[in-house]
Amino acid sequence: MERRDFIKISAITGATAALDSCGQPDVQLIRFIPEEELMPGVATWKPSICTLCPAGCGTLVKVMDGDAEVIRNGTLGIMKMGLAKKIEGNPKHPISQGKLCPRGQAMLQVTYHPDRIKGPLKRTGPRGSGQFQEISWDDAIKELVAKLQELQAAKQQASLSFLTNPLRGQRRELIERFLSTYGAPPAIAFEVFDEAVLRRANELSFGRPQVPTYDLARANYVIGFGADFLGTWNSPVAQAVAFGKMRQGRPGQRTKFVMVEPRLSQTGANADEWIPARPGSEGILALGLAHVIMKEKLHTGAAAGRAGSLIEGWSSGLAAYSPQEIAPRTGVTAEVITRLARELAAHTPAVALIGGAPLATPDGLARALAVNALNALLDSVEKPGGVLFTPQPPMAQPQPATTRHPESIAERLGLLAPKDSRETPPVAALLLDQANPVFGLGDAWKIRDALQRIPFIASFGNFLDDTSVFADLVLPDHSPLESWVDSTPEAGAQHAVVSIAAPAVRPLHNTRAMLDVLLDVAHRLGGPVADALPWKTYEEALKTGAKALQALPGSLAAKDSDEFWNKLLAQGGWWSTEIRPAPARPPETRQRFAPVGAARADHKEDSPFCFLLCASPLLSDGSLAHLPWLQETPDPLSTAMWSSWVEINTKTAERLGIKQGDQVEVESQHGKLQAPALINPGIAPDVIAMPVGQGHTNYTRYASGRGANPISILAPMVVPETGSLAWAATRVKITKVGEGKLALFGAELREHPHEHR
Amino acid sequence: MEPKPQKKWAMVVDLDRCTGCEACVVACHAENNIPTVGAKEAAIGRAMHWIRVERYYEGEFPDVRAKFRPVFCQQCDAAPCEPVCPTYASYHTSEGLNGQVYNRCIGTRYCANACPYNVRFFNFYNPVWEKPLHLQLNPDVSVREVGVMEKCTFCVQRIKAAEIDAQAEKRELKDGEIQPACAQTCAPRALVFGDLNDPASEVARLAKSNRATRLLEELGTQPKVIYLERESWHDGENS
Amino acid sequence: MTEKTPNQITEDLLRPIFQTSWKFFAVVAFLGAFVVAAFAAYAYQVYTGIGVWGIRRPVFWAFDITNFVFWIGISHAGTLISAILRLANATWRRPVTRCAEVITAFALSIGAMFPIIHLGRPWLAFWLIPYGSERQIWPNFRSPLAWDFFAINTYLIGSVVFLTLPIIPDWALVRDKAEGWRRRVYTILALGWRGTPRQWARLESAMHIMAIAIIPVAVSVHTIVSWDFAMAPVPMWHSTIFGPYFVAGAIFSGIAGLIIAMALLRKFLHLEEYLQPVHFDNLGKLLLMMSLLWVYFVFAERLTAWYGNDPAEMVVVWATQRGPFAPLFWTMVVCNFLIPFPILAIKRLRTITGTVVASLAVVIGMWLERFLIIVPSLSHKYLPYSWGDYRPTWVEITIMSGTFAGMALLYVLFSKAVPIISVWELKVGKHGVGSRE
Amino acid sequence: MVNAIYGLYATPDSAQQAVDALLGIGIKDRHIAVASSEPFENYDFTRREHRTRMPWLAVAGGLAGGAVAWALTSLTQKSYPLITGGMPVSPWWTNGIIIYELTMLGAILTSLAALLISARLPVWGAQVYDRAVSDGMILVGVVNPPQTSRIKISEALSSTGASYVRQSG
Repeated sequence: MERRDFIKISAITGATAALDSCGQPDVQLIRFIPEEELMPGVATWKPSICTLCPAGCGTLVKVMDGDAEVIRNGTLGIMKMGLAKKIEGNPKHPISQGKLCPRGQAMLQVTYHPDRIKGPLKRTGPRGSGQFQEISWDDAIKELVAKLQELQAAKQQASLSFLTNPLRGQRRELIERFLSTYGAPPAIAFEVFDEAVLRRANELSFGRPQVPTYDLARANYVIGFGADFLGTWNSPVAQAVAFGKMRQGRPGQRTKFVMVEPRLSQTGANADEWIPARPGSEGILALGLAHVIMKEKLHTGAAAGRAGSLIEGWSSGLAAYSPQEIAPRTGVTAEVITRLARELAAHTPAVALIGGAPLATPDGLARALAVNALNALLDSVEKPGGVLFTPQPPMAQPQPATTRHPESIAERLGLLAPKDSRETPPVAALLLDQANPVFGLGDAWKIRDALQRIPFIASFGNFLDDTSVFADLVLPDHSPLESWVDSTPEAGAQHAVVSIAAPAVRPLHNTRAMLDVLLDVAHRLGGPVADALPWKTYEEALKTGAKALQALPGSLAAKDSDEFWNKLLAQGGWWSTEIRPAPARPPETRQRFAPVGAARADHKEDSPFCFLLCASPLLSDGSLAHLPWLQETPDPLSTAMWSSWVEINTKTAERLGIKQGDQVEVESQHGKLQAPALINPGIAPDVIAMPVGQGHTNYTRYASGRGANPISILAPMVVPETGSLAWAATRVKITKVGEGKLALFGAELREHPHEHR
Repeated sequence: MEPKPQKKWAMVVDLDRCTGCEACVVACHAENNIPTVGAKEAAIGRAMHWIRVERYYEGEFPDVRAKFRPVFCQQCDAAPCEPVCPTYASYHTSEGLNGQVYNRCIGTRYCANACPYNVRFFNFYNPVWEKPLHLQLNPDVSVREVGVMEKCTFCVQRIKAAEIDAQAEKRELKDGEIQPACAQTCAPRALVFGDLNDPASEVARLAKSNRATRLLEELGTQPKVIYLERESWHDGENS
Repeated sequence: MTEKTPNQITEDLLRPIFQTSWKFFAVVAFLGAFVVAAFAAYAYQVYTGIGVWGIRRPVFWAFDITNFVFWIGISHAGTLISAILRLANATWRRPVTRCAEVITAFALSIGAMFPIIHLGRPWLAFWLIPYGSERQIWPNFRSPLAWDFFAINTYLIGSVVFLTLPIIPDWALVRDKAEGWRRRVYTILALGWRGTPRQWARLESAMHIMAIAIIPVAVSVHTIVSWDFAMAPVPMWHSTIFGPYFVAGAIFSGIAGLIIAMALLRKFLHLEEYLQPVHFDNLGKLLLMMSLLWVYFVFAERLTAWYGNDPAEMVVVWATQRGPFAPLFWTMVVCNFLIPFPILAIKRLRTITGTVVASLAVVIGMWLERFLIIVPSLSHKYLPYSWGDYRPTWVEITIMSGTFAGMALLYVLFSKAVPIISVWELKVGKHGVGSRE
Repeated sequence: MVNAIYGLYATPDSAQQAVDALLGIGIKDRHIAVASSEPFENYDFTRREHRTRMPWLAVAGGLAGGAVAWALTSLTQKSYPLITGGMPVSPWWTNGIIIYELTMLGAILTSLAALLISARLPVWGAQVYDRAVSDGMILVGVVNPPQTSRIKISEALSSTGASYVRQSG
């Protein structure tokens, strides 16, 4: 052995021996030391925000120095820069409380994704061909400005449309200002699984147009109606933290959790009791429970007040909803209904959650109101262990006045005849910010054709997806880790939260923060737009907005605004336990609601199955299908990776002669798709379930052309009151078409398979 | 250095808290530079997940339940994987972990066969990170080449880091100071890590629970992962 | 047998060495092609990564180790048998011993290659060798693989010596018969053997000691191979029966291999006069006994598993007897018992053809047995969530076929260089160790 | 070719007579050379070679091999101590296996060595030999016969029925 090597080894091993110290004589060496045994590198943890879903978890980003290949003004070179290595929850943050969900953990790959757009692009090929050429930022912005000025000249500002994913906080403030001063209609926010119905219901019942926060940690009894609160629904991390406490957090006390849903979801799998009520009968069941409670006088205090009065026949004790009455309609026996009602009343504070599929049918609103009434009857509204509403600090804007639902998108895109008198000129220019309606709306909406008809489309997203591939101009945004981010969570915390974070790392590519670009454009346009947006940068705008917080009682004490600002950034945001929700003002309405049974919309005899979409716990609504980590992580229940599948009840499959892994065709009135069958003992015999997430036509090398998109065959239906996509109202038939290929990580369904053979 | 009891790292998994969300799985990939093998390889069973959440259905519709059980290297005291390795690639560290020295591994795959928990993973090809995904790699963890066996290390790099800090500050390690990536991100706190030899530690306390079991205990592998069985709700227990 | 004079014997047995027909080259070319293909496939595997095999989690061993155990098993015919027969002084052994011992030497070398072939990083195989290296680390002597290293090498060295010593006088014979380059070569090989009484005496006593030493070694080798499995807590592996079970199986397949080899030699080298029905008959009886022994072991193994009813083991039992592996399992039973038993038990059927048919069945059956011991257990290890399956790829199949071709090739080449039947021993056999009348 | 006189005999009996005759005319045992193409264990002219210590050598070699194995397995730790977290490194159970194998190897190799040495193999130098031996003839002769007795020797050889007698050197 070379003397030099020997010295090297003994040096390393010396250190190791020191580490291994206790009980081990120093002569004991580990040869060929694994690098884990070496000194760890130096890292700094920078506060940031997870922007992958509206929950707005506060994060810490582990940043370490490294060499990166970067292109700076045209030339490629190696650059020493801070690199994000790991993302963890920010322990101080009221929403994440130091934790993260799988999606948040994978956010790292958004920044370092090989198919990120590396600079501004101009379309060269035909629309949607994905053929672009790189151009300079200056040219790109000039082009956008020119287009906007052209519209101004033609007095057609109203024909500018801004399509984005849901906006909150300062980001939305700036965009809305830009649009209003420019003269364009407000931005259209689009997401597949939006919560408009729930907001509307809470507005009607409690006067709060807001997604609720559930105080699970202090509840003694929890009953969920389709609300996948441990998966992707609402504020999953905060809810999971609370779930841990409600299960084992309080010595000697363990909350019972009942889940009502036709397909055993990841959330349902954790329930103490699982009740596969008929799809759509959740509202009836809730009222059945209310009936028993009122009949047996199990409730304390006044009977639900306003929330109840919205329900038809409430005052008369819901006579129509006796257990015997509703048993056949819900598929739940009268005994069970009665027992549940008694348990609920006996274990207050008890809370009922509703979300997801039950709200995504044309009659969804009534179901939400029924559950609201039940909560009110249980006296758990805005009470510990019940339904709470996160106080909204000044920086958070009230919910947008504009509708934010598919119909309006359709209208704006000039597809359907306008529903109201407001005359909407056809869209002359469309600005896209991450929203992906081509993927998120059924083929029946003919979005692609609409996009083809729009003269000018500019996209800000940092990936080419099914929609932005239609853009003429691409002005790629930074990744969330590279840019200023802010969020004011609508739910998840019991007190007001404003998260603001500085860039954790320097930009890797030739990208620009979307809002900086917007400000730049505003200044170039001049006039009222420029006046309304005086700030040079988004950072500046945030800093100004944050001033409003300093006056309020909160988590930060500072003598001047700079100190306040620095403390705020160091902490990753501002939050206050002392801000109370504003007094609730429910709107007056004479309307009375009665939930109907299972969705019968467009029911045809040859479509015997209710088609249930489930948000993938990993790929969410499909917007995360481009991250390889999430693609390869097994789905919690099916354990499938990198693929789509169709879930069929065991008995049903036997009846149809379908075996695990067979390729099946799912056909609705509006289209058909194929995917391998997955036999699932935890799904109702008359329900076919499919995960949302795969089936992108164009979304990076990892997601493009993979699996099938169940949304594509949905009936073009909406919830009338809000216009949200009614994604749970489609019925389908299935037929076996041959051999399929499932990629499952888990082999057996059962822990003792031989007992089931 | 004054003599103190040997560390005995252990993990407690509370199955009544675990929601099966898979956050631990992704966190583990991020922390330990675990390669993604792609659709084709994953389909034939070569996906690498140092920690996996096993899902088992119970009963038939409508009385069906599903339960989750996170499984990762059990860091056995009497580990079947260790003695069978001809090159000491899998060895027992002084703190009771089942170490895996990648540089020593020649790929007999014997350890993986001997492991009753199937928690060892093999690099069938050289791992690939399409640029610039390689920038996300954690420099504290070595990247494994083709033909090498790998597995959960209890995030030994984090343990070492904490121990170094403690030594630098001339103090004892605090309970809960060390958190493997999986435990760190676990929202319902189903995963708790600590020193079993420290009677004051949370793991030591939880390990005494009447719900405590160990996986495949009957094989005599003496795992250092303690599972707290899921509870069932009985009326009146709370009032 | 019509009395042959010693010189006729010499002539017959040396003919293959002195006369070479085009057939020889044809056969060598044919077999060589497979061997080359196998090496090419292996090169591809080393270059690309062992992922080109079909192995996957949790089935990390499959064809590779199956072939390893199979070939080591085949190697148990030769040396072991001939050693036993030597000690028992069974005179009918004389024409048989050498072609048996050759099998051992070659099968063992082939089998011993697999632990290296199957490594994830074969270029580091030398780390198994115990020497104070710059890595400052010795092999782990607690690992059954380290035991393999010692056991196989001991058996290999022993067998080669055991095979070579009795060849020396025959090489001297060839030396004296040959001219030209052959004479020079064999002069060297013969080591200057003259056949003095002292040389003969020492040779005999050396062979005697070897015979005594090699038998326990042979037994230990396959016992240790079986411990590669028995030491691991895997359902149906972790069993005390494995040692004798494997040894019996090894001898079983070994004899079958020997019978096939002898039949081929008899046909192609025209040794009808020397390898006679009586030899096949005797070996046939031996094979019959081993077949019964094998059934006994399989029954004992299955019975204890079934009666003990350990859940993990029952899964494997059913997987083999009813489940996905059932076709292979029952084929094995047919090949190892239902075919050979009647053929070998009925004297009229125990002909040369009969024994060969039985042997072919046994070779197939025993290969399946090795496969069925390894794969079903690995694919059904305890936690059902992590069960898996296995499909071989063309790479594994090519490498495997290469080993069979390689065995045959080595055999052909050997019979070209060495009298495949020990001439002097045969002569001695003729007039009962030359006793004075 | 060394200086020698030898006769070639077709049968072991005549070879035996030849040897007896040579002894009869006072030729020293160690000067008589015999070579045959097969062993004749039951004849006096071979019997005197049968006593050997080879088995004991083999046993000794075995013990040596075992000792080496013991050293190898149990001294490794002391030479290169290794962290094994208190796990045993060289337990007797497993060492026994290796000791056993190397014991056997030792025995085999020593008896091989013993054979080669005691049988004086390999020899490349000249020695009394005749290719006729490979035709089944038995060679009986005298190495370096004293000039005085050459005649007597050849008579003794031919008289005992040698096919033919040759002088070499």
